[in-house]
Amino acid sequence: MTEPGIFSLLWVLIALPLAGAAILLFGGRRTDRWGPYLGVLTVCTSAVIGVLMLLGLMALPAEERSITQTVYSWIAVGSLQVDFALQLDQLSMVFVLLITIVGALIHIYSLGYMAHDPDRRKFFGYLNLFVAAMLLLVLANNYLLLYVGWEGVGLASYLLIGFWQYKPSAAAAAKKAFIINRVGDVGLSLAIMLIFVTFGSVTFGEVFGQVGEASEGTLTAIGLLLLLAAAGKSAQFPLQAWLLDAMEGPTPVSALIHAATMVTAGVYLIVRSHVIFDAAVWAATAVVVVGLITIFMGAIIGSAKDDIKKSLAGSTMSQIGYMVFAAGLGPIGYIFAIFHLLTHGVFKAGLFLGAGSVMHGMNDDVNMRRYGTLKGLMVITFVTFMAGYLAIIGIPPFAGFWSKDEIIHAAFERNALIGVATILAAGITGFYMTRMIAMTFFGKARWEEGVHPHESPKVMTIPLIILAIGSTLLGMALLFWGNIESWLEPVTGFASEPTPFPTWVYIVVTLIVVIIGAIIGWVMYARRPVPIEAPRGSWLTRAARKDLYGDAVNDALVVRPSFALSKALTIFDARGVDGFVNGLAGSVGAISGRLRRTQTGFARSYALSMVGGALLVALALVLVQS
Amino acid sequence: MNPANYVVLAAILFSLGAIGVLVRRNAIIVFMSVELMLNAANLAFVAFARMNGNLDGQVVAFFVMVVAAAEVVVGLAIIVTIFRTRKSASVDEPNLLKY
Amino acid sequence: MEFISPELDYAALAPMIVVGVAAIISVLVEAFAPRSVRRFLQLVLVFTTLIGALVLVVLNSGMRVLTGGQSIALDGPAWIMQGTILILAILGGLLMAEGGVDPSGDAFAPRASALPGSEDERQFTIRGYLQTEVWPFLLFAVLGMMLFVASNDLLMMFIALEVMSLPLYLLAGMARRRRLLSQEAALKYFLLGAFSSAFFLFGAALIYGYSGSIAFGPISFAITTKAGENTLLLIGIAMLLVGLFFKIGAVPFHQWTPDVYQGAPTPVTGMMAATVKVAAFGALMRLLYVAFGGVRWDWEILLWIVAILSMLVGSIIAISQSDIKRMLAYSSIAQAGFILVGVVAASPQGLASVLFYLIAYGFTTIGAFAVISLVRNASGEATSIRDWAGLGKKSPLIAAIFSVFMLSLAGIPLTGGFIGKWGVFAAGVAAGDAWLVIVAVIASVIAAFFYVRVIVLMYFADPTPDTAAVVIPSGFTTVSLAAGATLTIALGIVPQPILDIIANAGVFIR
Amino acid sequence: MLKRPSITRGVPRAVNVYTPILVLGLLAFGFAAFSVILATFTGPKRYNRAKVDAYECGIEATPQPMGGGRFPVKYYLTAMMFIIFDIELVFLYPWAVAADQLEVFGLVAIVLFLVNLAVPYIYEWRRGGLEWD
Repeated sequence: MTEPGIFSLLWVLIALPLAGAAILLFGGRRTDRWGPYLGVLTVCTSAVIGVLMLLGLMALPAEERSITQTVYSWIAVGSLQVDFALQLDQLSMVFVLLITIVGALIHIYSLGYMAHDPDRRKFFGYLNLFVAAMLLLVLANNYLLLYVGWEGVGLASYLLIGFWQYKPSAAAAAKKAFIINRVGDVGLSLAIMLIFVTFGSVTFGEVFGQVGEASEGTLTAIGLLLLLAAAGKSAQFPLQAWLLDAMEGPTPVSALIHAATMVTAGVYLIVRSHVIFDAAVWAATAVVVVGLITIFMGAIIGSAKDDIKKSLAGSTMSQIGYMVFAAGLGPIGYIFAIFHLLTHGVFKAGLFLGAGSVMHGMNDDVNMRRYGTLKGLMVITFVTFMAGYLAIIGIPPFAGFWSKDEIIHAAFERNALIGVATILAAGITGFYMTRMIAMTFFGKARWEEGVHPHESPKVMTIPLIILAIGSTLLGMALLFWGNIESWLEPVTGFASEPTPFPTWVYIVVTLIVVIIGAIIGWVMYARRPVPIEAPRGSWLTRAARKDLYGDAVNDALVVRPSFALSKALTIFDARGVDGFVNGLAGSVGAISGRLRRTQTGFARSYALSMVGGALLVALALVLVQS
Repeated sequence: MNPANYVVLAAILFSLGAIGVLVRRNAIIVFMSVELMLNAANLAFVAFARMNGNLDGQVVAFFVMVVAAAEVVVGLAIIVTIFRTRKSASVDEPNLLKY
Repeated sequence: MEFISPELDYAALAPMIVVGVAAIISVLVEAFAPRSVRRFLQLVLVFTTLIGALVLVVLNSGMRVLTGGQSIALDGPAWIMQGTILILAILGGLLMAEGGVDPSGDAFAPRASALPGSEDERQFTIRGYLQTEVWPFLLFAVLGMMLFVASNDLLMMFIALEVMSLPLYLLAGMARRRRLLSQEAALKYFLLGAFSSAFFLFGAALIYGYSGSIAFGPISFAITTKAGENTLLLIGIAMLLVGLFFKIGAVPFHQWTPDVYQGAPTPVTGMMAATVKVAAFGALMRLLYVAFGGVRWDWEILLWIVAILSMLVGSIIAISQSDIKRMLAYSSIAQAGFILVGVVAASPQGLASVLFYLIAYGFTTIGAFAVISLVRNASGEATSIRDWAGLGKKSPLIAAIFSVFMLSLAGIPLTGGFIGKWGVFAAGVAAGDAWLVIVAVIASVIAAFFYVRVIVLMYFADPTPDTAAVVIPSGFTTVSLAAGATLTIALGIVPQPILDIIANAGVFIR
Repeated sequence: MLKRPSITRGVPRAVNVYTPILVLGLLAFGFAAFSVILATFTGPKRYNRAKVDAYECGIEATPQPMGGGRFPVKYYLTAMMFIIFDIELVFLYPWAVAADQLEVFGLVAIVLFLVNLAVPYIYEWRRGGLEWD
């Protein structure tokens, strides 16, 4: 529990990027020249400290691998005692490494990608801010502090989605992300309140210590609220609508925030609170269902989008679906949820940066129907992208294979039906990822005229290479050398249940399905010529292009009824937020519009309402008198 | 006679004052009604002082009179200003601030 | 019958005596000083007085005394609230002293008595007259507030109420620009205020009738000892509460708030919004806890209702507002609801959390109105939210500061507002009002919409031709703005020092 | 010292003597609301200046020069001064009654009070509130 040696630097981990953000954002123009490099430096330093801490942690015996550092006593009023305290254990450790290392690589990449942007100083400031907030989120030792980080990463992500404000679509996307996330945040704040009501504390240790005393009903309620929060941050059904629009942001942002780290905060929240979910079966089941639905929604959307980033976003939804799903399976799944989260963080970041590199060469065109046969022109990008591709569809020995295979196996341990479902989803993954590379790197050139594809500069390709290596080896490294299972077990617990067939059967079946999917994709998009104008396609394709009517449904259910009324809200704000956001806000705005008419402006009517209130008060008192 | 009756009378006066505030349109009359309410309170204080057999109520009455006087001055000042601006003492006419 | 002269603890009363004497002196300044030096003299007098009083409060803060025949209680909470009121009054006074923002002088009419738009007014404006009477008003109002939070019997409380309110009624009507709105605000504020204080007084009469005393101690004694029949008591409490609910702007006694906030001169609105909330909540809690603690179960349900109404009505109506001052007015109604959650708790923790909330809210509010007084266009302050579009690009610093205030009001982490909200909610939870707290959380989310909407508009919308410009203020506003912003953030990151002070203050003495 | 009479003399415990007050309040509110509403629906809407005058006798309480020229505030000033200085003096009576018992303290208190009373008077005088024309 003490903080020997390196661990006394725990707070520095967060302080560095925070200081970077402060300097960059308040430093003004004078930091324009060296600012970005400072941003990179802070995160890299944090990464180094992180690695040192990993070594320090490995040196300790397993049961002592949880270090708490109380920075200062934050709030202490009556029964609410909250310290500004950081907790480093095996779970936080892996997140710290993911955030700092992937973060560092993406910072470096951005040096090249944003080279020509006038506001790059601000951009790096926001990125640093995000890293700081995310680290706070995973290092907090109580829910309230976690909430601070939670809001912080949200804030950073809105700022970055809307970074190119001159694009109306970007501003709208930022607003949409913000408001949908508010819904999730309600879940979190209510959950924390409920936790505080039930356990009289918000510190992880104390809460989990006394879960046994709480009624299952309460725990289920807490679990569901936490799930709502997770769904908001991790773009899970039914709060998934914002992630696809979030691709309006610069590509490094999509890679760092909307693929590798922030969107996995929901998974972290669930795994961190696993004690609660273990005790609340129904909540856990809900998690599984939500995960499963999202796996398929994401996969289908990913199969239909022609915008390379949105297609990747769909796949991100689907992959996070896998993690949430695994987290819902209980002790048999927690570890693999985190395992997949790590591998996915690396290879998906690689894929996004690869896509960014392609766009960089194609004058920022995102339409895959305008790509084609780039494999010869962008060799490094192509090779690294292939590594990510093989990783995500789960071909051994690439990273994704190990983690996804474990989740599928865990699914079968629970129930054959959901197991089969996950295998099918894996097949769809194979299909849409093959489609992506086929349209991008193979087939014929379908470029706009005046586009001269070229390889990106070193500063961009080096991170790609590093991430590609990661996508190739990380799985094996974690599993065999780092034996992640025994590493995480003290935190998450681990269980295994017998399955009808030996493990290799599942592996083979999965591989066969995936390869079938891949072949279909290849035949459809590499052999046949790809039309430049998207064909009408099947009903499913059309539905998927519209994000499976995610917005449309909300629209029909909520917006239409209160459409006219929602004007009240958006009087001065023509670019209203679409989806249920308008609906939600609109219906409130409607009530608001009605209520404000009660403010007639006549002093006497005010007096009347006061007298009415007075009598109300008097009656209330006299009637309820005890 | 039973001082409780005075309390009832005070209540009646208070209610009359309240009604006045609600139904009259002229600021000065509205204001007079408020003063009536204050004086109703005074009456109640004095009556209760009698019932409770101590002087607190009467002391309060003195203070209330004085405070009421101060209130009259401030109130008249405001009403006169409005009256000069709008050429009318109706409390319904100043109605720019609403919703 | 013999009379005994009350014993007065002059040391403990010193802060109030100082302010009172200074107020009278400043009236004499108005009487004798030539016009040219009045403003200067008044400013010196006012700020030295307020700072001096603040120092005295700090020196006294160890005392726990009942003085003036139990009519004044100077205990920990009283000192904290008096200190807060004084600091907020200093910041508000700085806003009122600002003379560099409006091309034609300060925020007040050259002669409140001159007809708007008349030849006289034009002349006065040209000659650059200033209505320096605002300074005595400020001092008297502050005196009233200090007395209000310390008053320990109903008479003292009523007097304090009036001493606090009367100057504010007048200040509300003195705006230099938009005189019609300003005067209307003054009239409404005055009529309704007088109406509410009449209720307060009659309630006091009934309580006196029930308990045979106007002092809180004997009242609570009577409540605990008297058996049976207590309708008189309950009606009395109800009518007293009407008066206080009016002052804190709780639904359904809130309707004056938007009109007055919008109509009054912005510096006055800021000062009033911050200080009166503190004073009124202080009085409310002392009354409920010290005098009526015995019938807690009777008034608790009532506060539940009022709190829920205030939170919901305030947050919901605020969404559809298009004038920023009105929006903040409705927000203040909602905030009153949130604070009531802590009051309902009726526990030392509740008291502490409410005090913290009031402090955080006060600084944030003053800062917010300071910003509003700077965002101007040709016709004076640009209070229409539409005109704030794209402010983030035109003057990033001010926009950033205002965003901080909005986030604090919305209760986003690392601002004072967040700690305050969690404090009162936690207190409510600890007192077993979980459902009330859940409603509060939902209401605070609704509220987040309109606070953030302003931020979104400032940053994610492009400047329009009629986007307002930010005037560079003189030192006065700058200081109070800086103080507001710094404290708002500091209270969010390191609230503990304040929380400790509050904790040491303990509870009301009886 | 008169002995304290019981509030509830001769009233059965069942009915509470103060319910009438509450009922009365209800009646007042009801009547007010009723009449206001009724008036808005039925009453003829023929407003003229006389209707909104302080005293609805048709004669303007205060003559209005057209075009918002200067306006005789003197009456009001005088009235206000009278109210203040007349009513404040009410405090002299209780002091006079008990003067001998509250020896010095009382004297000092009343003197302070008179001084305070003098301040607004001086202000009024210096600001020309006392000049009739």
